Order: sequence, then C-alpha cells, then structure tokens
Amino acid sequence: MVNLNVNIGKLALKNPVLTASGTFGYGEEFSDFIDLNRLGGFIVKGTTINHREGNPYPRMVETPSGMLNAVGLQNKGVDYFIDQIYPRIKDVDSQIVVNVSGASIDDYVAVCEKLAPLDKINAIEVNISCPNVKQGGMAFGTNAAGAAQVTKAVREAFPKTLIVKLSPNVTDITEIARAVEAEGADSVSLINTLLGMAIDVERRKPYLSTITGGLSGAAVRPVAVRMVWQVAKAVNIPVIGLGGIMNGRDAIEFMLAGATAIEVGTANFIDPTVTVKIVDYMNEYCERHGIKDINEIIGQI
Amino acid sequence: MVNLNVNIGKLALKNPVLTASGTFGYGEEFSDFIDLNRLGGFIVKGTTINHREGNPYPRMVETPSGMLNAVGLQNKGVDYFIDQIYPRIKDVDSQIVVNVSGASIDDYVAVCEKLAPLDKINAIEVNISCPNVKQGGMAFGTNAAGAAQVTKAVREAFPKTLIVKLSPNVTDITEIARAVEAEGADSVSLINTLLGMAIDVERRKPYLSTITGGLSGAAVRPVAVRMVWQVAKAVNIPVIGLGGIMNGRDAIEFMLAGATAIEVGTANFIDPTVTVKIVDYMNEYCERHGIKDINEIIGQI
Amino acid sequence: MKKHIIDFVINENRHIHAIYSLLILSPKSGEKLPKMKPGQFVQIAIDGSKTTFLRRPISINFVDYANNQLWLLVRKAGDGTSRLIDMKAGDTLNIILPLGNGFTIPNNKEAKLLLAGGGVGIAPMLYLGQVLKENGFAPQFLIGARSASDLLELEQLKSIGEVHISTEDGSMGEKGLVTTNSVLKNDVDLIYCCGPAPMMKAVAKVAKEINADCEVSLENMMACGVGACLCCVENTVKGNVCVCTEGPVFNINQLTW
Amino acid sequence: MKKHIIDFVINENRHIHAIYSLLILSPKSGEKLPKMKPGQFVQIAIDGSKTTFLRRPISINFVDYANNQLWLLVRKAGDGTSRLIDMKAGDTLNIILPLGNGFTIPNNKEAKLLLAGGGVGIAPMLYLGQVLKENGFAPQFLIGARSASDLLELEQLKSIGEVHISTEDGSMGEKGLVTTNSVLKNDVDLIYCCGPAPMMKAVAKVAKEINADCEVSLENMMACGVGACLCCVENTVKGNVCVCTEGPVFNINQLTW
Repeated sequence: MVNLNVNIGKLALKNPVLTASGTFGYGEEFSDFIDLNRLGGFIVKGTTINHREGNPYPRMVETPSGMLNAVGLQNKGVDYFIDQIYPRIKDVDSQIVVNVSGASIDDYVAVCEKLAPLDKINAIEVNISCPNVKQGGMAFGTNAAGAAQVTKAVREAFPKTLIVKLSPNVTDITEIARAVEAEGADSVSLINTLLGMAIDVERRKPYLSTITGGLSGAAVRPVAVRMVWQVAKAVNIPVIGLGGIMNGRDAIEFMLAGATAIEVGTANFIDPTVTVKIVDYMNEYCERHGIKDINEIIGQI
Repeated sequence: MVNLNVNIGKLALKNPVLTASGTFGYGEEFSDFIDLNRLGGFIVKGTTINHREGNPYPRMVETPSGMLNAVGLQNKGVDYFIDQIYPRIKDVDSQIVVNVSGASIDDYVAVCEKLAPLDKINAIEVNISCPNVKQGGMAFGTNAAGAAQVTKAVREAFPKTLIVKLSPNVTDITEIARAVEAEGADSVSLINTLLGMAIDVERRKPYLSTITGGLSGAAVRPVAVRMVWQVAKAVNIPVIGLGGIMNGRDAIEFMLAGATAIEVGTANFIDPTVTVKIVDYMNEYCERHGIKDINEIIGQI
Repeated sequence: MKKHIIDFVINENRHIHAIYSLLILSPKSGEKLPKMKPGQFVQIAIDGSKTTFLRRPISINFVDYANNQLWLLVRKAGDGTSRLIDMKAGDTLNIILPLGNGFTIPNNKEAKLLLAGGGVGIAPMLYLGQVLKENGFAPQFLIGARSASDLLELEQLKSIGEVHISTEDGSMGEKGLVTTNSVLKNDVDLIYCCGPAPMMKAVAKVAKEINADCEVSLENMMACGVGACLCCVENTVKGNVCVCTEGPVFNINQLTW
Repeated sequence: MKKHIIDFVINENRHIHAIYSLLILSPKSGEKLPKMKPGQFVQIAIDGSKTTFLRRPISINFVDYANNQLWLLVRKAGDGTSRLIDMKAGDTLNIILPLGNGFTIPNNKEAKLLLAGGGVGIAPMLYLGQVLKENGFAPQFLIGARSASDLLELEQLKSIGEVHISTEDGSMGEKGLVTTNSVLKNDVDLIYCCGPAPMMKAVAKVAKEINADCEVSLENMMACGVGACLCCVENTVKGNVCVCTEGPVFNINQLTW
C-alpha cells in the first residue's frame, strides 16, 4: 500500500488532492458524483467580509484548452458561510480550507478572525491574486511589499495553517513567495489565473463584461509547472501546485516540479469525478514506479 | 476593394500580416507553399553577431494547444546572413525585417550597424525577450531600465524602423513599452513566448534540455491579446501583435485590441499556407463588415 | 434530483435540417434513464474537437421511457455542436444529467397553457407538451421560424396538441413573428417560452399585456452546469443567480427584463 | 524536391497488428502523387484530437505509383497516432510531402546492401528495397522484433529480396537481436538502418567493425518538418543540423555517436 499522506504545515492531508477555490463550490455540488471523503481536502469559494454580487454577465468564455472567467468573488459573505454552509459541510472526513479574499487588509483580518474559532477549519488560503476585483485582490499579489503586508496581518489573526495563493502575473514570483514566507505563511499555492482577454470579432466587443479575466485550464499548465518549480527551489515551506491539472499525469508533473499537494480547478467542470480519478492514479503511478511514499517524488526535478 | 496597407513607423506594409521570427526561417522554406510577395513582410530568424549553435536537443515539446521550445537562437551570425542569405531573398516584393538578438549591448549595436546599410532591410525587430539564452535576452526585457538601455543604443546604430519585441514575463508590460518608446523605438511587438516547463512523468525528467522553454501557440492567445490591448492604450507608437494567432479571426482579434500589424508564428508549423489565408480573411472580413480601410478597426475595443 | 454521469450510445442521428440534428441516445450500459423534468438540460463532453474545451449544455427535447431513449435536438453553432451533428450511430457520448430546475406544472388542470418556441427553442416544448398531456392538460403550441422549412418536429408536436405557426415569410401559418400570432388574442393562463433572447423578451412583454403568467428558459453561457463556477448568472430580483441551478427556467417576474 | 500540401483520402486502413496500422491513401483530387525518395517522410495534420496540436511526422512506407497510392505504416504512440489508427476508409488527411533527404542509392550496382529495420523501423525499408531492386540491386533485409507476431510486412519484403530475421524469443528466424544475426558475418558494403535509437547505435557499431558504410534514419521530435523551427536538431560533425531537412537519413560518420 502506497502512502499518500502529505502535510502542509500543521495540516495533515490523507492525499495531495485538493480542489481549487471557485471551481468546486462548497463540495456539496459534487456529492452526487464523488465521495468527498476520498479527497485530501477541498478549498471552498472565495469568502469576503460582506456579501458580493460579483461581476455582471457575461463572465466566461472558452479559449484554446482553457477558459477565461470574471466571476469577481460572488459570495454571500463570511457570516453566511459560518451560519448556513459550515454546519452543512463540517462533518466531511476531509480537510475544509476556506479561501479568503478582501479589498483591504482590515477585510482580510476580519474574515480570518471569524474563521479562526471554527473547529473544522484548520487552514485558510489567502487570495492576494484575484484578477477580477478592482481594489485589493491582485494589487496585493503583484508586489512583494503588498503580499508581505497582507500575510503579516493575517498571520496575527489566524493561528492555524496559513496558505497564501500567489499571482502568476509577475516578473519574479519567487520574490513574492519569499516575502510571504518571511511573514510566517505556512505554505504558498500557485498559480492563480493568468490575466487574459478575448474579443468577439463579429460583434467587435470583448466577450467578458469586465473586458479582461482570469485564464485557467490546460493551456496554462506549462507556465504553472515552471513557477511551481521556481518557487519550490526558492522557499522552505511546502508549495501547493495548481494550474491546468486535468488528470493524474498532470498532478504528478506538479509534484515532481516541487508541489507537496495539488489543487484541481477547471477540470472539475469537465469531469466532476476527476479528483478521485487523480487519487487512484497516484496510487497506481507510485506502485508502477516502486514508490512507497509519494513524498519521495516531491521536487525530484 | 479594401485597403489593407498599414504603416509601422516609416515602414509601409501592403497588409498587416508578418511572420514571427524563428517560425518562418528566411522565407525560402515556405516558397513551395505560398507566394511570399503576398505577405506584408516576414521577420527572419533571430540574428546575432557571431554564429550560435543554440541549445542541445531536445528543444521542443507539445503542450495543450501549444508548444514549448528552447532553440536558443541557433543562427550562423550576421555576416553569414549578409553574405549568403540576404542576396538570395532581397528581391522579394515584401518587407524583410531582421530580428536582432544579443548577449550584450555591444552585440546588439554591432549587428545593427552591419544591417543598417542593407537597402532591402528597412526595419529590425530587437529581441530583448528571448527566454532561451542565459545572459542578455530576457534579462534586458524584464525591467524597464534594461529595455531602455538596449533601445537607446540600438536607436543610435540603426536609423530605419526600429521595432522592440517585448517579453510577457513581467508584472507590467506597459512600463517596459513606455520605456522603449521614450528611447525612440518606432514600434513594439508583443508577446514573445511565456516561460514554461513540462515534465515527462514516466522518465521523471524535463522534456527540454534546458528544463524551461518558451510557450507559444493558441494557448497563449488570451494573454497576448490582453497585453496588446494594455500596451496599445499606453503608448503612441504602433503595436505589432502576436501570440497564438492561428487564423484570420485571431488576427482581427489582435487588431481590434490595438495592433496595427500582426505576426504569425507557431501556426506556420501546422499550416504553411496560413499567412496568405489570413490576408484573404482580412479582405473578406472587411467587406462583410463594410470596412473600407482595415486601419479603421485598429483598437476599436 | 440526483445528477448522473452516463455514457450514452447514439442509436440514431436524424439530420432533420441543414443546421439541426436530432440525436436519439440510450445508456450504453442498458441502465434505465433517470427521471427528468421538462425544461431540464444535459451537459455533453465533446471529444475530438481541438477548439472545444468545456462540455456543451443541450436542453432535453424528449424522453422516451418506453424505449429508454433520450432525444437531444442540436443546433450547429460552433465546432463543439458541429462535432455532435457529425456523430454517427454507434458513437458514444458522456453526458451529465439531469440539470437545472425545469418548467412548472400547474395544479389547475383547466389552466390554458401555451408552449411558445422559436427556432431550436422548440426543443424543450416537445417533452413539456407530452408531460402536460399525460397530466391531463390540453397544451397548445405556438412556434415561429423564418420559413416553413425551418419548422422542426412539427408532426410530433401536432400529435400532442394544437400547433399555431408563425413564419416570417408566410410560407406556413400566419406571416409574422410568434408575438403577432392571433392565438395570443385568446385567453391564456400561462405561457412557456424558449427561443432567442429577443423573442423571449417580446413574448414576456405580450404575456404581461394579456395578464398571462410566463416562464422562460434561458441559455446563458456556462462552464460547469452544476452551480460551482458561477459563470452563467442571470441578474434577478434576488441578485445574480446561476442559470444552471436556479434556472434555466425563470418566471419572468423573477427577471429584471 | 518541391514540397506539396495535399488532401488525401484513406482507401484502406489495414490493422495489421495490435499497435500498427497500414494506411493506404490517394490524393483526394485524383492528382498524380509527387515523386518521393525512399527515406523521406510526410507531415500529417491531426484533426479531432484535443491533445494534438502539431502535425505528426510519418516515414514513407511505400509508394505505389501504378495505383497512385501512398502507404504509411503508423505505430500507436500517443493520442495523435491513435487518432490516425482509428481512421476509416473515406476519411481524409491533409499531408505535407515529401520531406527530408532520403537514403543514398549507390553507383556500384554490385554493392552488397543490407536493409536493417527494427519494429516500425522497417517502414522505410519496404520502399527502399523496391527502388533498389528496380535499379538493379539485390537488396537483402535484416529485420528484428520481439516475436514472430511483431514482424510487419514480411510477405512484401520477401517479394523484393532475401529476408533475415531475428526475434528476441526465437519464435522466427534467429533468436537474438538484429546485431547478433549471422548475416552480419557475410560481407556487406552498405547497411541502411531504421529503428529505435539503441538498435541503430548498435548496428552502427557493428557496421564500423565490419567496415560497412552505414546510413541511419533518425526520428527526432519535430514541429514544422521544413527546417523553420530548428527544434529537431541532431548534433553532427557540422554541429546542430535539422533532421527534417539535412536528415532524417545520416551517414553514421556524420554523427557524433
């Protein structure tokens, strides 16, 4: 039997497979298709201090081997999550990580303070890289000072495992990663979406109401693997890899590049069962290669 | 009859369709397939002061809707180009643009000085963004000071149309674009390849001899369109758009985003006749939309 | 309703029109079709199209439980749907179903119901009409198209209820649009509508004028189809809601039209 | 030689082995096939495979000018080649050809020529043998495979010249590898070789030992196939050269093996 247990700081995962925020709802949306207990964990939708309506429709357009989205952090706010959603999902035998977003440092801190007391929430993923919100979001994530500032404040407000989600829309992602590590982040997850755009040439209008949006899907995988590889060599905290993981092979690719765990995002839209297939592939792959513990392959490149 | 003539600085193009450096050889490789005289122009392989062997094999791997390459500017040097190749191609009724690369400012200047006297070379494209060479290349292209420094030196050495090719691997490409505009560049072309990586999970080795390489192809188009749109709004010089243009629709997309001309790259590998098909599509598109002059649609978004 | 992911085999692909195809499918395993409601839709995985990355949502045209067959009426829109239209009997499709809420079946059996479809918008009306008929209603159809040759599944509709036709060129039924059809002068309690957005908005307007209740089926661009991606939202009186879960059917008084 | 882009129609797809298929194609337009040399290859555009972006290079197996048919022997490697193997008679393929340099035809008709192929490496040897025979040579074949059932196109090869066989399990011919086959004890002037890299390197070593000249056909990963992308380079005594234009056939004394 292959060991698939990995640890992200103090957070123990039964396997390296997580779901990316904003692609898996609150897990419930997929319970008809898979046994949520088989996942290492799932990262719930980006949560903000107040209810957000998000951006106007249209929010999505398909692109070659990928898609652009401009959802804009639509969510009902942290209080609704704690009162209505958390009680429904808290008993799953899998880690629940809350993705936290904000427009100001105070927002981030306020959300973290509300989440910290929840028994089942052992980790948060702080999103400093959302390309689809005007203030905050990516603004914090594209310079080391801003990233450090958010991390420092959140670190004080949330004692459990702190993951910071990094933006790929930067010249040197390792600089940002080192900055958040220095401020006490337990882990970094990358990549968030690449800022992109598509135009309807017949209507001569952008496809998205926001003109630009976040590119995800298989198309971005080579960029994501490269950044995970660079960051894993630059920091001493565990790296969580994501960006275009469509199957088990892709997941292993990220781990070889240096990821301790991986997040499956857009692929959930195409095959709602892909996450458990990836867990199965990891077992099969390790057995085929005579690997007893999947931790052995992390960063082998 | 639709007017497809566009101007890049003093460089007059019979239509906006150029070929991207390193994807079209010296044009000759495609003369069995298309009439080179039908193109607005072609940009020949990256040329350096001395002969370069480039990187070891393997240099290429296919990725979702794209490919990674790590050629590393293999070329026989500027003198060989001038003595052996230029005489063979100079009589084509289409603009020939030489892509210039170097590892130092002096290299760039030396190549430009040798090219300046050639009657048929009315423009150069300075590559400050090659991800596949150790020194120089992308190093110059990822910070405004370095980009400005190269542009300034080359501007003094080359009196004709000067195009600077920008790297997308930056936080703010408009900052770099403004810097090269300020130093006298007549145009900027973007995007060069995104730095990427892919791993063979069965052999547990990178596919490329250089580990990382440049991502091109349809996969990168949304990022390229976004950057062209941003840069076109930020500078007053004409922008040349490239990155994943596979057909006429894609070419129009870049022009709507703000490109005055476009470069076709990776698509030449899949359909060697794609460039002339794009010229035909531009005519058909403009007629269908009642556009008399294609310049009308530039930057309509 | 529980959602299923099922591999279907194509029993027949009827090319009923230049740009429309009727796919008749059965579960490959032979398993019984899950219960589906009129107005619900499915998400089809498209293989073998370089330019198609996501599934394609297609509304349920008809469910033939007797023969365990699902009918999907596909309109050629882009590469993904072209791929579907080119498929042959024996080919398989991976499908997620059933998705969405579906149309409301009234309690009052006396309710006068009009099922209005434009173009491919007639797709959900066939199954809706069948279910309404089975529930003791006397549904009437109002269908519009550019020309007689563009009217789809006319015979099947006629076998269920009276069919009122509007064609832009007058080649069949009344000349004009569905909204100008004289049937709308009769008294109608509830109009079910599916078609291009302008047509649905026009019908909604008429419905308000004649004090008829009205449900429309929206076709917003979607990625997941299960309420996870939040891409297909429609702005309603409750704010942005997912068309794939709270829709695709909405009562017009829920919309901000 | 002028390169052409031609739409071919598949006349026949012979599934001659679990992972090998023989595609027999003709120009869709009926135009005559261009002249092709043994050892040259073609670049095939692959439609309908999500994961295939570039063309696939396939070496020319045989050219039947009499029937205007091109033979391509395809080995199932990834999604692209799987797609080819799944194609049916009547399907069309867009192909660029002919590409590369091809094998050398000696001047001395007395030259003793051995055509060595391993696995799918026998592909170019069939056409090469035919052309050599037509030019008055008496080519002999040396083919190797894991087992008798893995030997491809054996009958066609026998119709051209003597065939020496090595199988790893000894189920046909001599037990062992091509390099251990006793035919290599005879005197040979020139060995043409195509197969997996280790096999070609081993044959090249033997060739040097027995003072035979040797040409090998390389299979480097390539994008364009016409010398533009510079991706498929092989390090030679002249430095990095494109396998697609200066190859795929190289005399071993040009290589740095």
